[in-house]
Amino acid sequence: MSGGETSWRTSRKLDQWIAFWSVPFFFTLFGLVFVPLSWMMPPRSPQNSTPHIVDFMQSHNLLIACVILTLAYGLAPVSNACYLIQVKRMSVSPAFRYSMMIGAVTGAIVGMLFPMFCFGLGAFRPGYSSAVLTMLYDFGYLAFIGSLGCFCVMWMAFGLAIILDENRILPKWLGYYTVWQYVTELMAAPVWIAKSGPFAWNGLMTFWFAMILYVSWQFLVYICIYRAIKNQLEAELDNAWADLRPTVAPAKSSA
Amino acid sequence: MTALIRNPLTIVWALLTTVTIASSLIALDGGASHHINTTVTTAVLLIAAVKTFLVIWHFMEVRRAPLWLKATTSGWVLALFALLLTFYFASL
Amino acid sequence: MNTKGQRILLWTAPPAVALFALAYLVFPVFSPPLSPTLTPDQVAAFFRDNVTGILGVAILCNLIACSLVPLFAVTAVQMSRAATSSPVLTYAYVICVGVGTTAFILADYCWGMAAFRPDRDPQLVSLLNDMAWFFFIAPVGTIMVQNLCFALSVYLDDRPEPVFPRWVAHFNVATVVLLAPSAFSILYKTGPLAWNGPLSFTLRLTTFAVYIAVMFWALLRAVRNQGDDRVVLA
Amino acid sequence: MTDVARGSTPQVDKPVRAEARGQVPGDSSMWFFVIGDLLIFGGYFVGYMYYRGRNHELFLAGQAQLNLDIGTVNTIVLLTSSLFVALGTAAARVGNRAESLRRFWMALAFGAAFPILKLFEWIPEISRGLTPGKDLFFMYYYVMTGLHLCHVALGLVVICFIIRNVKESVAPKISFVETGATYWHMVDVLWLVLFALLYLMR
Repeated sequence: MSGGETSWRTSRKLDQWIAFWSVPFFFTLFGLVFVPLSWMMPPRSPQNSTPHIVDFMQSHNLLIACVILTLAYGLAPVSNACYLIQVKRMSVSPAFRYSMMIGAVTGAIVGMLFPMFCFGLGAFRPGYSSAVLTMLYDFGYLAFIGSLGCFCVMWMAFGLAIILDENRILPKWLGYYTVWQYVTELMAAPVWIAKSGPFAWNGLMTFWFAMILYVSWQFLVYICIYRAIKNQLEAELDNAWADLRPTVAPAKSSA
Repeated sequence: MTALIRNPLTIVWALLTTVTIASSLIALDGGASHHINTTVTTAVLLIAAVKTFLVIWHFMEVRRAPLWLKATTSGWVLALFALLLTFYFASL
Repeated sequence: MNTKGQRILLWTAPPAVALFALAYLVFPVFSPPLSPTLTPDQVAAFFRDNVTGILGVAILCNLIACSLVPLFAVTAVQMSRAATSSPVLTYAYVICVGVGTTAFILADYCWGMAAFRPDRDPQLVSLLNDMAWFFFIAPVGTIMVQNLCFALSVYLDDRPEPVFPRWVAHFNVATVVLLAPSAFSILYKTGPLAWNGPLSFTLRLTTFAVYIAVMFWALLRAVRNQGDDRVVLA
Repeated sequence: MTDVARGSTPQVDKPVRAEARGQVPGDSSMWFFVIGDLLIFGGYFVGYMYYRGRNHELFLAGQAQLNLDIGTVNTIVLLTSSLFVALGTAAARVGNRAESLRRFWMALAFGAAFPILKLFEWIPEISRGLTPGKDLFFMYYYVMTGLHLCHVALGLVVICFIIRNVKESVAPKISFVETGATYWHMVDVLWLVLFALLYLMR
């Protein structure tokens, strides 16, 4: 399993490994729910005809996707927490961690739960008029792909923290790679204007380029965090003091 | 001040500026009526390629950089403008 | 380090719970819980007949929506005292609390919106009511992960005398199992899993109420024997 | 990315003169950023050319509305600013701090002129109703030049940091100055291509 040691169950970093290995599970589930199960992604065109939209919005799979996501979307904060603990080890002010944390909270709602429910609501009740269903369709896609600000602040804070960090917890080039995520968010802004062509929410410039950069970034960050957890010395762990002096417990402050 | 003028960088700059003005003039009279004009486009794109190469080579001091950096940057310039021209002519 | 601050925050929980109970009892939509099988016209009629009741509770819930956050904050602080290798569980816990509370507020907004102009097109009132129920009942994902993180921090606590007794962790895992079914309220309009059914509605709300009471008591005990050691969370 | 830094060269003991053959100017992870940015913008440029190929008339009509004069002046302004950055770096490298400072102030002045000219170009166009939503050409025009303007803004901040570094520390950190200069030249390179694609080609 993880960590390579035979006794991962007794590893001192068990909480980090559990949080770490929940991330691929969550992203694979995320991918399965969005692509093969409900065909929400790759995004359908904003130019679709109303009958096509109504037919898509009424499909039962959207409801199943909704259920799986409402059960599993709590893991997104766990994946964000994995980034936060590495930023905590960096020689940067806690302000970076807190802005990432707030970005994560906002992003989880406006970027994931709300759009998911827009699609779920469409499929929940057959009686809605096509106008309502088209509104939900637009709202769902625009919230998924058009939610920019919360992720801007997250990637900016994460990228800057990595670049400014002297402990070199994560490699510097990853910091610059994270800053590009910020650039792709800027690039996604036109989805709120264009309804077709390369700048629509399913367009080459706004969606596909950003997706290529995001997926590759996600793998690289994931590998770097694996190395960061692995290379962390046992003495540096928060529970290192626990076995040294069982009686008095001066927890290390790290304001 | 004279040191400035005889500095090789300034010569490169002067070349870049004149070429910029030249390409603007080409675009102006060649395509004033704003319809497809392949000669203007190829000329302008090639000039842009040369300008990009000059800036990378001299200003970014890639001239003195290790081989891999020279290869990457000039490779980018060549590949980009080759792609641009192929897409342009493919669409005519 | 005196724990007066934490104790004050903790004691804001009982009045908050009382207000939530009051809102629950007075809310017309909950007595009995609206059935998902109602047609848009019936829903619109219901909202027209109970505007004052719904708006009153919507405003009250809007005010007290985050009143339990201090309790969760103290939980996060006590969790950070547990000797785990990193604060990853505490950070995940805090983000989950943020997301869960926002979902509740969105539900309150939708009910308020539906009652604000009940003479709207019935389809829109019905849509707002559906959305409110979705945001109120369905998103258990964050509460489940929140409780799992808490349970993990208790299980993995290397302290000589752990911050929380282990039964609190077992209790949290139990709540996760009890809350899970209400996520399926999206799939059904009738039967136990529908949003007005016993599993999704009654079980979920009672579990949550019991969860708050037990956590309140466990936190009081943890804060009392916190003694003088400092907090790691910073 | 050819340059996955296995920990960039420590800035402390870097030889002062970058002329040593095979010496990467500035911090190597900055070169990772520059090359990556060039690749990303390269993708955007090729995307632009592809979509232009599908509708030449629309793009040509859009181009007719652009102000070529300000575009050309802006290109020359950016080139001049790039020149002064290069000269400033050369002066800093030989330790002539006063001269280097003067050149970087000139670079900042010319650099700051670019966004101002850009506003003089955009505001009349927008007031004439040429907004991003008008058609695909103007969407490309505003998004690409807008994204480039963000890079210019960041570049101006970087130049201010260089000026502070040269002014305050007795021995300015050469690799920092070079890193900033590399970034600014990249912004200039991107504009050169953008200028050709958006204003000049027919």
